[in-house]
Formats: sequence, structure tokens, C-alpha cells
Amino acid sequence: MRAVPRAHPLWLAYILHRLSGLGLALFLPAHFWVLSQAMTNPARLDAFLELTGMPLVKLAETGLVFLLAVHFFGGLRLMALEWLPWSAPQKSLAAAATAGAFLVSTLFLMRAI
Amino acid sequence: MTEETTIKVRVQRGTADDTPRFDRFEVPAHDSQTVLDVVSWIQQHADPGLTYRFACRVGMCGSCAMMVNGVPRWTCRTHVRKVLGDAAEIEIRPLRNLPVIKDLAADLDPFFDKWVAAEGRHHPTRTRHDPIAPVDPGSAERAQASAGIECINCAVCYAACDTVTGNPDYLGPAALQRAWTLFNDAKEADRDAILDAVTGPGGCTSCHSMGSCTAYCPNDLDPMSAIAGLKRAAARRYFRKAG
Amino acid sequence: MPTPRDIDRHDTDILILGTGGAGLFGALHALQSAPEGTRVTIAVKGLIGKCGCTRMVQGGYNVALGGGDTVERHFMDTIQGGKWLPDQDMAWRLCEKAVERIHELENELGCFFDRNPDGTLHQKAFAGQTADRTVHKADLTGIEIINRLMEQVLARPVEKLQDHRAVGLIPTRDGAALAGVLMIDMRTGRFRLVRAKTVLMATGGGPTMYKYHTPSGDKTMDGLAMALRAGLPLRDMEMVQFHPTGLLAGDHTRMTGTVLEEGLRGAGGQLINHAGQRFMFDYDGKGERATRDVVSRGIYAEMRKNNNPQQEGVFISMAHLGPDWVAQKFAGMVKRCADCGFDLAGGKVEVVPTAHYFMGGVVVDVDTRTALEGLYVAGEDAGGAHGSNRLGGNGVANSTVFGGIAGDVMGADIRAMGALREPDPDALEAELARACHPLTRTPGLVQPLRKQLQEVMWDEVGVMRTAAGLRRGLAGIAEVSDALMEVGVASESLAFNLTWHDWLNLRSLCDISEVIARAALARDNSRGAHYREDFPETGAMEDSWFTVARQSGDAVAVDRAPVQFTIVRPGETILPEDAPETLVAAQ
Amino acid sequence: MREFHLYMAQRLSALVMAPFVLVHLGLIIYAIQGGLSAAEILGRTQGSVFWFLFYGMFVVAVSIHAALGLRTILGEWAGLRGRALDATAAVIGLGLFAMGAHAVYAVTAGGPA
Ligand SMILES: Cc1cc2nc3c(=O)[nH]c(=O)nc-3n(C[C@H](O)[C@H](O)[C@H](O)COP(=O)(O)OP(=O)(O)OC[C@H]3O[C@@H](n4cnc5c(N)ncnc54)[C@H](O)[C@@H]3O)c2cc1C
Ligand code: HEM
Ligand code: SF4
Ligand code: F3S
Ligand code: FES
Repeated sequence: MRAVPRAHPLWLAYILHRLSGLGLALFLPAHFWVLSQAMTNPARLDAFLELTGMPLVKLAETGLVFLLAVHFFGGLRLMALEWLPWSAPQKSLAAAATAGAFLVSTLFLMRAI
Repeated sequence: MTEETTIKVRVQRGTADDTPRFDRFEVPAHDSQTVLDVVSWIQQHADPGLTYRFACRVGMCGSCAMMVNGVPRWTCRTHVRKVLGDAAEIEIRPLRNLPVIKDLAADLDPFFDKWVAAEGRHHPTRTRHDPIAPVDPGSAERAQASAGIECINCAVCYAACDTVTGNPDYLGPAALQRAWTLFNDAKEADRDAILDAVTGPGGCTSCHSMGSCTAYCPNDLDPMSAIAGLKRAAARRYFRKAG
Repeated sequence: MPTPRDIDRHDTDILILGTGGAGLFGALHALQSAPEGTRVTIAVKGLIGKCGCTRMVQGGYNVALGGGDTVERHFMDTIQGGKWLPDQDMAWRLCEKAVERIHELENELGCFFDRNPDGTLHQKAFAGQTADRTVHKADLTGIEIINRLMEQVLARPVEKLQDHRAVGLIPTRDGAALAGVLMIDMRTGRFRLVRAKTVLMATGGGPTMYKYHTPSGDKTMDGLAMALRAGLPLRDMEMVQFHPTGLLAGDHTRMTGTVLEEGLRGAGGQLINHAGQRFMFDYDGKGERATRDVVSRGIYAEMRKNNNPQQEGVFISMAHLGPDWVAQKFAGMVKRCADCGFDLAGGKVEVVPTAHYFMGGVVVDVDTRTALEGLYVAGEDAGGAHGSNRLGGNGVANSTVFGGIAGDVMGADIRAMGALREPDPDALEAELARACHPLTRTPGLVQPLRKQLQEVMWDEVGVMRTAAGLRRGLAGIAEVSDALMEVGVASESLAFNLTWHDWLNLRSLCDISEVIARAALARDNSRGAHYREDFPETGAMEDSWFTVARQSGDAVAVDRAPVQFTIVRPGETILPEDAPETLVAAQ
Repeated sequence: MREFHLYMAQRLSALVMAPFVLVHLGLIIYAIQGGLSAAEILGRTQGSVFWFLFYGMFVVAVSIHAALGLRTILGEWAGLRGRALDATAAVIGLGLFAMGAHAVYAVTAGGPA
């Protein structure tokens, strides 16, 4: 990637936030569609939910929760950064947010397995 | 230098119309040598057609900024040793996010047009016939204003910011930081005009706080926080008007 | 080769050359004073506000703002500093107008200078001043001034010709007035003749023909060379100010020659010679704290005693003051040195005297008018205000004060001027041929000749001079000058062809170097910045005279003109009888 | 000024979502133990005014938020500008809202009274 020579913690936080947001936005229609099946075709929803037991799908699910967690913490971090008057750039916040995201997703993964 | 060593350099060539190409040079190495010295040596001894820009030679004018191994820098204040590291070669390109005039010389007009568009100039409350305004140098407001005042408009931050790359309307970190400085200046007459100028399309709300401006500013300034200040001020004004 | 028919032509009303303090103030004031609809054009060798030396001003701006200090005291310091050579009316104007100008900078342009805790402007004393007078913004005063000026000018309706290099002043056919200026649009390499009713020349001099020099790379005496060719008288051309402590980092780096600030010595920095000894007290009772010219000569003398080519200069050492304290107090300087690999706070850094400022310049009146109608000169290009020596802090005051005056005067004068003037086609042809000369020769390297000139000027026309040395210098300059005429520049592409501009730069430097050497030869005494080992006496102050150099035919002639003591005579003062010698608390 | 309103809308919708996301994440982690089934989901949500309001507001906020987020990305990375950009964002927002509303309706309508 062209921008890699300029990578630094805040930039990584930015790109992570963006990619997670993008991922979530792409996933959202599918998520809505699956849920809609509840009314029109509960069996199909169940069949689909069965799949979530499979490791691959599980991994994908974990990924999604991870995305949401990353984006959530990243978003809170960003709003805190922008709206609360920090005296200096809070790189540690960025790190903490990512760490928090990892924590949540690993927790999820562990409990799910 | 006892033994004659050389530095390998890759330099982007061409004008706005050409597709850029790269020329390779080997430049004699010295103890005290900046990237600007390397570029100058090429023009003075190897390729008289090479174009670049510099003026002050000491990090005061911000004319000499270029992309060195993908990172925007003042070339006059960047020691070769700092960028060579383990790399076998130094790659030098014109400043990113700006039109190229020729070779390493970029056209800074868009950068300064945006400085003006951000209302980046003082709106006076006094004239030359009035006394000079007393200002408490220790006040919090003054500290905010002073934080970014030493910007030399080198456009390094502008070149570092990916939002500038993606959004041609984006005013960019330096212009916005200037606006924030003025906004906090006790002598400033028209803060509303400043906020209006920086909340339009391409204004402070386009910034994603990616912080490359702050990370690469050679002056250790912090445009990211200045822009956050503008966002805060704009939000405050929004709620005040609504409430 | 371009012919006059290939020249782009452009008309304006007020043309300004250069965007330092003088040029930008000229533009602002011209916009304020000229009648509605007047076209103001600003042309500069680089980018607006980003080249020139006003940006590089560190220490600050001299202005008497009360607290005991008066315009009279500022004036007396200026006259005494200039060793009675200044044009007294100009010096007075400088000191008087600086007061208004600093108010304009703070109140109208939005500069913010350092404050005292009570909110008033902080002022300090540079060497040679008898009051705390220098207004500053830390040690980056120039950045504050030029940025604020630049943004005000950019926001106004001026026509901008950036990367435009002025190459010749084109008079009318009868030679009585200026018709326009021939320029090169550097980006395209095309010539452009800009006609204007009034032209402000503010290209900032710049003694960059010395091996060690401080000014920005774009300054190469172009303005003075153009004025010389246009037949204008130039005064005080022997007066080159050397700053004692320029960085020495080898002749392959552009860092060499750049200034290590005055404050280092003021704070107690020590100068150490090749033998490891402090030496300044051998030359002056004030040691390292003596004035610039004295310290420069002290260092130069030590350098001459030492034949070790590995170590040319002397060292400045700060470590005894405590590296941490130094790193904090002089953060900018320490960082600058560190960037090129030197440890200023804890180690020692090699330094040399370095050519800093040019006191000489075009003869002007107090309103910046010259002998050529339509041409105005302000800033470092103009001579007279400083005489034989410029006080630290009077340089930027000079450029901003007289730049503004020039703008006001041009705006007023233009009302009485009718049509644009017709340029003399022969003069145009001659200037064109001159600029194109290298394009007709076999390409070669320009840089070695520049180095050769810089060595000659440093050795023979530098800090200490003798008649024999100056004659050798003249011969050396002529050699470089002749050789230059045989060096060509490849002409396939003239667009942003820096090597062509290097050639033109060196052309200007050669022309003015000769004038400096001739004026130095003509001054058979030692005053201020000019020191003759064979004539170390100052000469009687009562009989002070200044040099006036002029091109006559192919040669340069130097005459003497008596200084007019229009305000104060040597030995007298305009301060009240009971005024104290100095208001500065002893260090 | 419009630009600024869009910015505020995106930030405020994110703030609105913050508690929803926390609850939603917690629920996922809790519910996923022992697998998911349509009945389980529907049993919790059907006929519940609380969950209707919860997911309803979530959907409104996310439609605004994601549409504006994608608008930014499309502007910066796909070079869309002006009218085309606004129209695309509006379509995305309305589309998400329609699908989301359908899903909410599907999982909360009817069921045990
Ligand atoms: C390192 C340094 C520190 C200094 N510190 C102080 C200080 O603390 N206090 C003080 O009072 N003074 C100081 N000075 C001196 C002061 O900077 C100058 O006296 C003053 O700024 C000169 O202003 P000017 O407008 O005449 O020229 P400049 O500011 O030098 O501007 C000249 C302009 O003319 C342009 N130009 C040149 N040739 C051409 C051409 N052929 N065509 C078109 N444009 C051209 C240049 O590009 C530039 O824009 C310092 C100087 C230096 C170098
Ligand atoms: C499923 C829900 C969500 C989706 C689909 C989503 C989607 C997006 C998208 C596509 C972006 C654009 C990214 C960019 O501009 O780089 C974005 C930005 C943003 N999101 Fe979300 N988001 C969701 C939830 C959240 C939550 C819960 C928060 C905060 C608590 C949040 C906070 C933000 C913020 C602050 C931005 C602005 C980023 C910027 O301007 O740089 N988002 N979101
Ligand atoms: S903020 Fe820093 S990087 Fe940006 S223009 Fe100013 S000095 Fe240069
Ligand atoms: S890099 Fe760009 S996105 Fe904002 S924080 Fe700096 S301006
Ligand atoms: S040349 Fe002026 S900042 Fe590098």
C-alpha cells in the first residue's frame, strides 16, 4: 500500500476504524435480511442459525463482533479525542481502544467455543 | 571521510503533463550531509536539468519539503543518515497532494488558496494609531493561540494527510490550525467568520483525526488537536444556537 | 535564442520586486494609498513570502516604545553604530516610523510579539544599544512577521507573479525614467516584460558571494546588479556585515554558514581556538560579548594563525553552562545543530564568521525615490540608513518601514503619472542578450566557479582587507567573471532550469563583487564593518565621507561624497543633557 | 453549514447507538452459548414493546450513521462528489432503513401477547 511508509499508531487507528465501519456497513444488509426471515420463513432462519455452529462461520461471526467492538471503541475514542479538550494527542487511548476491542472479541471467541 | 563512499538515490522526474519517471544517481557521501545537499549535488554536478526548491537552508521558510522514502520532510534539515538507515537507496519525490510543476518542485497555490479560504488572516480590532493590546501571556486562551503560531507553512502536514488526498476540497491541517490560532487570539475581531469558513464543505469536520499531520510536522506542532478544537467550538456554537 | 518578439508582455500600474518585509509592505501600502482600480503586481524569484531573509530574522525588531527609551536615543544608537556614516534623515525616518510600523504589525496584521507578565510588549537589548528596545517573538521573529504579512497580501487582490526572476530594468529611450522590468517566468523559461508606472525594487541585496554566508539561497544581489547596469549610484558598497558565528560543516553542505545566534555568546558561550584556548579577551575587554565586527575579526585572526586544514574555524562551547539548561534555553539552535549531527548543548560546534547583511545599496531619498523616475528602492537593496554598520534589530525595521513608505509614495505619485512609458528597444535587446548569453555557449559546470568566487571574496575582500589583497581580489573576480562568460547552459529546456538561474546568480554576484572590492579599495580607513589592516584608523569623524560607485562605460568608478550631518554632528548628541549613557542594566 | 449538520448527525447517531451496541454485544455473548435458534430469538423479542423500541431506534440511528459514513468513504475513496454523492448516500440510508425496519418488524411483531 502506498500509505504504508507513513503508518503510525493514530493512522492505524484511523484505518482500522474505517475498515471496520465499512465491513459493518456491508454486513448490515445481510444481517437484516437474515432476521427478516424470522417472519416469512422461520425454518430458513433456523437452518441458517445452524450454520453458526460451524467453525468457519464461527470465525466469520467472531470477525463481525470484532469489527463492531473495534469500531465501537474506536468511535468512542474519536469522539472523546475531538470533543474533550485533551492537552496532547492521546496515542495511548488509541492503543487502549484497540486492546479493549481485542479483549471483547477474544472473550467472545472463548465463550463461543 | 577517509574512503570515498556513495549514496544511491532515486529521483522522480517530469512535469505535470508527463507520467513521472525515476532517474538514479550515485552521490558522494559526506559526514554532514542533508537530503537537500544530495539533491543540490545532483543538479550542480550530475544533471543540470534537475528542478527543486529551497531558500533558507535552515528550516525557516518551508520551501524545501519533499517526499523522502515516502515520508514528507524538510530536506534542508534532514540528515541523510536519518533516512538512509538500512535502506539501500533514498527515494526522493515531490511533495504529495500537490500538483507538480517540474521534478521535485510542487505547486503550492492550492495550499495557500486554502489558507486564505479558511480565513487564515487577522481581522483587526485596532489600527496603527491605537495602543498595542495588552495580552496576558500566561492565559489559557493565549496558550491555545500560541501552540500553532510557529507554523512555517511548509505543507509537510498537508502532504502527510490522506484526507487531503481523497478530498480535494479539504482545507487541510495547516490552514485549519491557522484558523484555530486566530480563533483563540484575543485581538481577533470576527470569530464567527472563522467558524463559518471552517465548517463548510472540506472544513474541520472532514478531518478524521488520523494524526499524520501531528506525527510528521517537523516543527513539533499539533494540527490534529487544533482541528479538534475547531470541531469543539463549532459543536458548542451549534448547541448554543439550538438551546 | 529568444528575440524581443518572443517576449510575453504584461502591463500593470505598480510593480513590486521581492516579497520580503519591504516588498510585502510595499504591496499592502500601495493597495491602501493608490486610487481605486490601480493594478498592483508582485513578482518574486520564489514563492510569495517564502524566500528572502525577512523570514529568517531571529532576534527581533528595534523600536523605541517609551519606558525611558525615545526615538532620539534609537537614532543616536543607529548613528553611533554606523560610525557616523548613515544618512541622518533616513536613520531618523527609520527610528521614527518604526513606532507606527510595529503598531501596524500588531494591530492591523495580527502579529503577536512576546509579552511581559503585565501584558505589555517585551523588549530586550541587542549589542550596541543603550535601551531594551528589541521587540521579538522568541527567536523566530521573522516567521511571525512574514507569515502575517504574507497571509494579508495573499487575501488581497494583487496580481501574483511567482517564480518570476527580474533580470533587467528597462528605461525609456531617453533614459530619464523606468519603463518596465524584464523577467524570466522561471516555470516556463519564457521572458516577460512587465511595464509599470512605478516599480519598487526590494530584492534584498544578500552578500552570498562569500564562502560563508547566512542569507537565503535565492538572494544573489540581482537588484543591485540591475541598478548598476541602469546607471544608478550605489553607496557604502564596501560595507559587508559579518556575523561572528556561522556554522561550519564542510563545503559540500548548504548548512555551512548559517547563523548560530548571537544570544549564545550573550548567555556566556565561549569561543575556543584550535589550541583549545579562549581567545576573545586578547582582542577586547568584553570578550565574547564584544560587538559583531570585533568578534568576527578576533575569530578571523585566530583562524589565520592556524594552518590545520582539518580544522578551519574555531569552536563555540556551551557545555559549561549546563547542557540541560542550554538545551532548554536554546531549543531551536540545539535542534538545528543536532539535525546536522552536532551537539551544541554538550559538545562544541565549529564556527566561522559569515557574511550576513549588506549595508551598501542604491542611493535613495527618505521617500525611497531614486535618480530614475518610476524606480523606488527599499529594504536591504537601499543604502544609507545604516552607514558602516547595522545594529542587530535595525534590519527588519528598515525593510518594513521603508517598504511601507515606498507603497504610500508610489500610490501617491501614480496619480500624477499618465500613460505607461515605452521601453527602449535597444536596452531591452541588450538585457535579453545578456540573459541568453550562456545559452549560446557549450554547457559546463557553474558551481565550481561560484566556489572560486566565494573563496576569493572570503580571502581577499572579507573580514580584514589590505590594498594588495583587494587588488588580488579584483584580479580573482575578473578571472571568474571571464570564465563564466565561457560556461554555457544546456538550452533544450528552459523551463525551471535552475542551472541557468545559477549562471545568472553568479553573473550578478560577480558584478557586485567587483563593486565591493573597488569601494573597499577606495576607503583608506577602517569604519564599522570595513577593516583595512593597512589603514586601521577610522579617520576623522568630522570629515566622514561615504563611497558612491557607478558604472561608467565598462568600468566601475568610485567617488567620495561627504556625509551631511543634518541632525547631529560627531561629538554631539540630541539626547537631553542629563540623559544617562545607557538604560540597559549591566550584565 | 449543511456539512456541519451532517457531521453532527453522524456523531449524535453514534452516541445514540453506543448503549445499544453494548447491550447488543452483551446479548450476543450471552445468547450464543449453546447455539442460536429462531425460537429462542423470537421468544425473547416477539411482542415486546421494549425490544421494538430498542431495535427500532437502533435501526434509525444506524441507517443515518452508516449512510453518512459511507458517504464520506465514497467521497474520499471513490471520488464521488456533489449530487451523485448525496443521492447515493440517501439511497443507502433509505435502503438500510427499509431493510432494518422490516427485520425489526419481523422479530418483534405478533407472538405471545
Ligand atoms: C539569518 C538572518 C537573521 C537575521 N536576523 C535579523 C534580526 O534579528 N533583526 C533584524 O533587524 N534583521 C535581521 N536580519 C536582516 C533582515 O533579515 C534583513 O535586513 C531584511 O529582512 C531584509 O528585508 P528585504 O525585504 O529587504 O529583503 P528580503 O526579505 O531578503 O526579501 C528579498 C526578496 O526579493 C526576492 N528577489 C531576490 N532577487 C530577485 C529577483 N531577481 N527577482 C525577483 N525577486 C527577487 C527574494 O526572493 C525575496 O523574496 C537577519 C538576516 C538573516 C539572513
Ligand atoms: C453497526 C453499526 C455501525 C456501522 C455500520 C457503522 C459504520 C460506519 C461507517 C461506514 C463509517 C465511516 C468510516 C470513515 O469515515 O472512515 C463510520 C464512521 C464512524 N462511526 Fe460508525 N458504524 C457503526 C456503529 C458505530 C458506533 C456504535 C459508534 C460509536 C459509538 C460509531 C462511531 C463512528 C464514528 C465517530 C465515525 C466517524 C469516523 C470519522 O469521521 O472519521 N459507529 N461508521
Ligand atoms: S503545521 Fe507543521 S507541517 Fe504543517 S505547514 Fe505548519 S510547520 Fe509545516
Ligand atoms: S492528518 Fe489529516 S485527517 Fe485530520 S488529524 Fe491531520 S488533518
Ligand atoms: S530551505 Fe527553508 S525550510 Fe528548508
